[in-house]
Amino acid sequence: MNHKVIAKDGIREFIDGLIEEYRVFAPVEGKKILRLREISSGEEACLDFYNTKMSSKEALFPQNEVLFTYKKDREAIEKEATSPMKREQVLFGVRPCDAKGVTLTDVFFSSGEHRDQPYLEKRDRTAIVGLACNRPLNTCFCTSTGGSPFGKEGMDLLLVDLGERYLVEILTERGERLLGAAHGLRDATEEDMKLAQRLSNEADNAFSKELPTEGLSERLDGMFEDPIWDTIHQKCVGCGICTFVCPTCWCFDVVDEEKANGAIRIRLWDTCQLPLFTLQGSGFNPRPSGKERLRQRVMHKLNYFPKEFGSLACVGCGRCVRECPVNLDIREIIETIMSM
Amino acid sequence: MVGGEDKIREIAGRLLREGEVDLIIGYEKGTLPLRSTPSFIRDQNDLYKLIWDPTCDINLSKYLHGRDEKIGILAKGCDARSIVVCGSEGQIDMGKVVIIGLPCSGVIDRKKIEAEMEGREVLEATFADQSLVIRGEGFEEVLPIKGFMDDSCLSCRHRNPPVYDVLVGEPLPEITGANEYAEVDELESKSAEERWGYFVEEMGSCIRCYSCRNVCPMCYCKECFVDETMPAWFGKTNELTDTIIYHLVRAIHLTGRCVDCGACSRACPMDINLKALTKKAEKIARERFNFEVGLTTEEAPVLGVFKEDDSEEFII
Amino acid sequence: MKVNAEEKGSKAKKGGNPDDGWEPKIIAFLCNWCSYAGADLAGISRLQYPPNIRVVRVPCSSRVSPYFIIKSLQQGWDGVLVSGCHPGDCHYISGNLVARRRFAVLKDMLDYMGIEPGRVSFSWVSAAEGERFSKVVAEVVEGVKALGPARRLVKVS
Amino acid sequence: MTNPYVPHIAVLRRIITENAMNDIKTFEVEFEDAEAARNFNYKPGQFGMVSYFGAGECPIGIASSPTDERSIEFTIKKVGVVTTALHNSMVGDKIGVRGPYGNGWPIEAMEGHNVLIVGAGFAFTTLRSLAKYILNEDNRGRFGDLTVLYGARNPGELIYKYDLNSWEKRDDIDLILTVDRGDESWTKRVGYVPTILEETSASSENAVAVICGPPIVIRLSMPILTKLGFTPEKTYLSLEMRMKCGIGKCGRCNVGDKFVCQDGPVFSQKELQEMPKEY
Repeated sequence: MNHKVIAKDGIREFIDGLIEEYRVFAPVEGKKILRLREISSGEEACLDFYNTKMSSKEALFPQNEVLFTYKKDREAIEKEATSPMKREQVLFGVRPCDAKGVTLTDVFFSSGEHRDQPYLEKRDRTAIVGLACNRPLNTCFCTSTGGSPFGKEGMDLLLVDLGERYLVEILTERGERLLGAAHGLRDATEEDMKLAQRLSNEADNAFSKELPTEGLSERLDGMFEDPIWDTIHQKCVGCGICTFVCPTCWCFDVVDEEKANGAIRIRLWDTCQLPLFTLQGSGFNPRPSGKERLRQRVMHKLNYFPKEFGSLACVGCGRCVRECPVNLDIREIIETIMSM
Repeated sequence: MVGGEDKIREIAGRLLREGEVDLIIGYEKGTLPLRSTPSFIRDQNDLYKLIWDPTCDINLSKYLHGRDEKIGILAKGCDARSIVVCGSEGQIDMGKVVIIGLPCSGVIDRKKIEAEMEGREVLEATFADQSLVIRGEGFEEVLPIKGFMDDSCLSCRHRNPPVYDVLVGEPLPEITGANEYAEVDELESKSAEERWGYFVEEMGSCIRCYSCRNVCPMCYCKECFVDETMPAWFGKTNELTDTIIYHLVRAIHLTGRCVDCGACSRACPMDINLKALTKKAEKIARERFNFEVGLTTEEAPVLGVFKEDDSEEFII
Repeated sequence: MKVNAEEKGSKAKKGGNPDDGWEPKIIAFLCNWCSYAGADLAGISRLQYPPNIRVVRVPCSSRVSPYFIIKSLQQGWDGVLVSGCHPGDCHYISGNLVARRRFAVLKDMLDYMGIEPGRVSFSWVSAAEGERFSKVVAEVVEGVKALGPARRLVKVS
Repeated sequence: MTNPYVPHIAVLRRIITENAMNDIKTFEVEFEDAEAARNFNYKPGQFGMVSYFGAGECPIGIASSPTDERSIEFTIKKVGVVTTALHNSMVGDKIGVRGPYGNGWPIEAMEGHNVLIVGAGFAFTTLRSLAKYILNEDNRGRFGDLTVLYGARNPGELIYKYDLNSWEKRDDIDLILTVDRGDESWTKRVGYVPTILEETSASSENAVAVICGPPIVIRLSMPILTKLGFTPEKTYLSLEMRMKCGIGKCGRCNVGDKFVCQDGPVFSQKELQEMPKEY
């Protein structure tokens, strides 16, 4: 029976138990922003929220990480790759859309001839404890991109808030190991399961409108030169918010920074929305204006990636819709494309 | 402020019909409650989209850069002043811009409303003269607009655009007696240690997304100083000092140019109080160089000229 | 603005405070026509002044951009001095007058952000003022020494 | 799993200044660690990521041919931060190299065919690698006639003059050199590469064309190649995009759904016709 139940006031204790053995990240209410942060006690975790401002990618694919450092004395240069994390980590309270975003990132970073070791090494040592969405936001559209508010992809455990207790679904063997740190677990009863199912149906029906994404990437195939791109991008000011808050944006830049006696090579988030992304040494830029750059963001997520990996590179979390300073809404773009 | 919409559509329609402009840049209803979005209108039957209410907070003059067609732009007091500054810096051809002036009684601050909602989601918001009706799942609240207005608007000195080609409706009485530098003064009264602590804490959550730079009409450099590589002055990561320096240097670049429209603070996804810096830049222009930003295209920018009797008390 | 490795190395190891023999390192941008010549005169006239400054000669005080000053603070210099010609003496007529506004804005902003006022100082020293140059340097070094090693805006990576 | 972003350390063995303007140099490097040297098996047309520690990393085409035993050469033009740092370095300095990356010129498709190589300006590096590979005695038999058309702005800008001189003396290569503007010592052709391409009109019969050069040369030469009968399947180009990782992960070098660093940089004209015009 892989469904357990834990009392709500037992969850802090469970987290504290995890903290002894793992580095635990959980949504933390900062000054004004809810973000996934490392916590040192169960109290700090906030488990009543819609979604974190930034996606859980922050914990796996940090905004900047040192790829390697090298020391330079007279003759020798020794370089030392950044040592892998010692303790395993647990991302606690991750929403299904973010967890699915993690699986898509895993697929990409492990594809091709060269695997991204810095990310994958962290990912192998990371367990994800998901938290189902009983109340999706008006801007969420995960059901339109193949996800669901009670989705399980990428998770080791799925918690469902049943009111004064959580239903805990064990999805992987690692998830089971995590439960070792929980006390007062009992098997889920028929009634628990029925309540969870009802909440799941309610959440599914909570979406005000379903986005038409059937055949979306095929339709985009012939649309590279379509005139809609000339008007769709007009209000975009070309900042990096939509890509930085997005759980499925993993493009990065690599820079060196000098240090006292050597230097470090850093990988940091980059965005296709800024001109520097493709500006060449000769001064030529294949994507000179906002039109090409917005087209790249839409085409990569809804056409290029699906063609190669079979699923949209958008999990419908709605962050880019909520955070865009000029309210450029990707749902509107999808509807425009589908109505062509 | 509410209800000017039909007048706006009529003026915009006339400008388009008579060929005085090829394009109208205004506001239309956003896809989210409490949001408006920029609207680019070229033909008559889209005019119905134009709206004007306290959600119209984006500074549209950003969209005038790099365009050489004749444009009619809806501009609040602060927006019009930023057009004037860009005009005086030769970035916008004033001859090609028709400013449709909007007397503005202030735009709302979404972050104040979100704080008031304490986590509840706003599903719908409508305006009824001086108040804002917010509806959500199982609740409805009526909020006074004045209580949730952007701080810049509470002490705005130019509710009527100082420069315009056509004004929509009657000018509003200007606000008097509000101390617009209240927050800056309060910060200045603190010790250097406390101020440093404040900025470290605020800037600590910056994710270097550059939305503050990209929504700002004053930021139009082809290559921003943070993007320079030869030499690479400052780091590109969101390491603390590099981030603080980015905001510090941007504020310096805004001295005598920032009209305090608040677009940067409203755009920041991490709710950083950028106005604490930009307002200081504006205060320096006013107090040290006695320069009121954005009133006429004739005056040269503050850091572009000098006077024999500039203050030099800081020089030892 | 290449600072060689030892220079930065020694700063990285600092952390001491005035009484345990810690000596501040101050970068001084001196305008070639007046302040640099003033410094030269101070040297020729055997005037003593603290050896904590490292001089960078610039054609004019207006050649010093805020980036130089902010980058210096970030790289761990304890103090920055920028010195140029008195208004009216500038070899380029108005270089120092343009710089004066720029420094005024920078100084106001740095003070506002919480950098201790004594860290960054500006002065006018003419070519004939060897005496005054040594006094200015002594005053700046004293001011920075009182503040202790630079901590704010220093990039420790 | 090793970190694919960490380069191997290589020592600069030889630095040759290639042009009069002194902004193009060929760097011969040798890996410090023998095992890294053994694993660096490359094809002509592939590129490596060259690092100058403290300045950064950039993608550079491998200019040497795999047949030159263990010497690996990169010809680098001084443009940005990393290339300037490399140009200021001396023999014996240590840099970082990782790779080889990219698909390289289609050697298999060329076997048993005549080969036309068209190069212009500084983009002759990987073409020289290809030419030296074909001219190597073990490989020469596998290919038909080899025609190399190479042009530059003026005689001083022609790179690999030492190779060009030795190729001129050989009878199994038809070397056509041209410059946009000659000078008093220049005796050979004068004219733009596309014009000379049309004049010399190499036969496309059982032939493969390979072209690399600045965008203007490509744009003007392609119609001529088509006119000469080189079909899109038989014409190959090497694209130049900004790159940071070289291994298809950083997301910036894509043209449509293809990553130039992994699926390219060499594409046939046929493939390019199906890709979006974003390069």
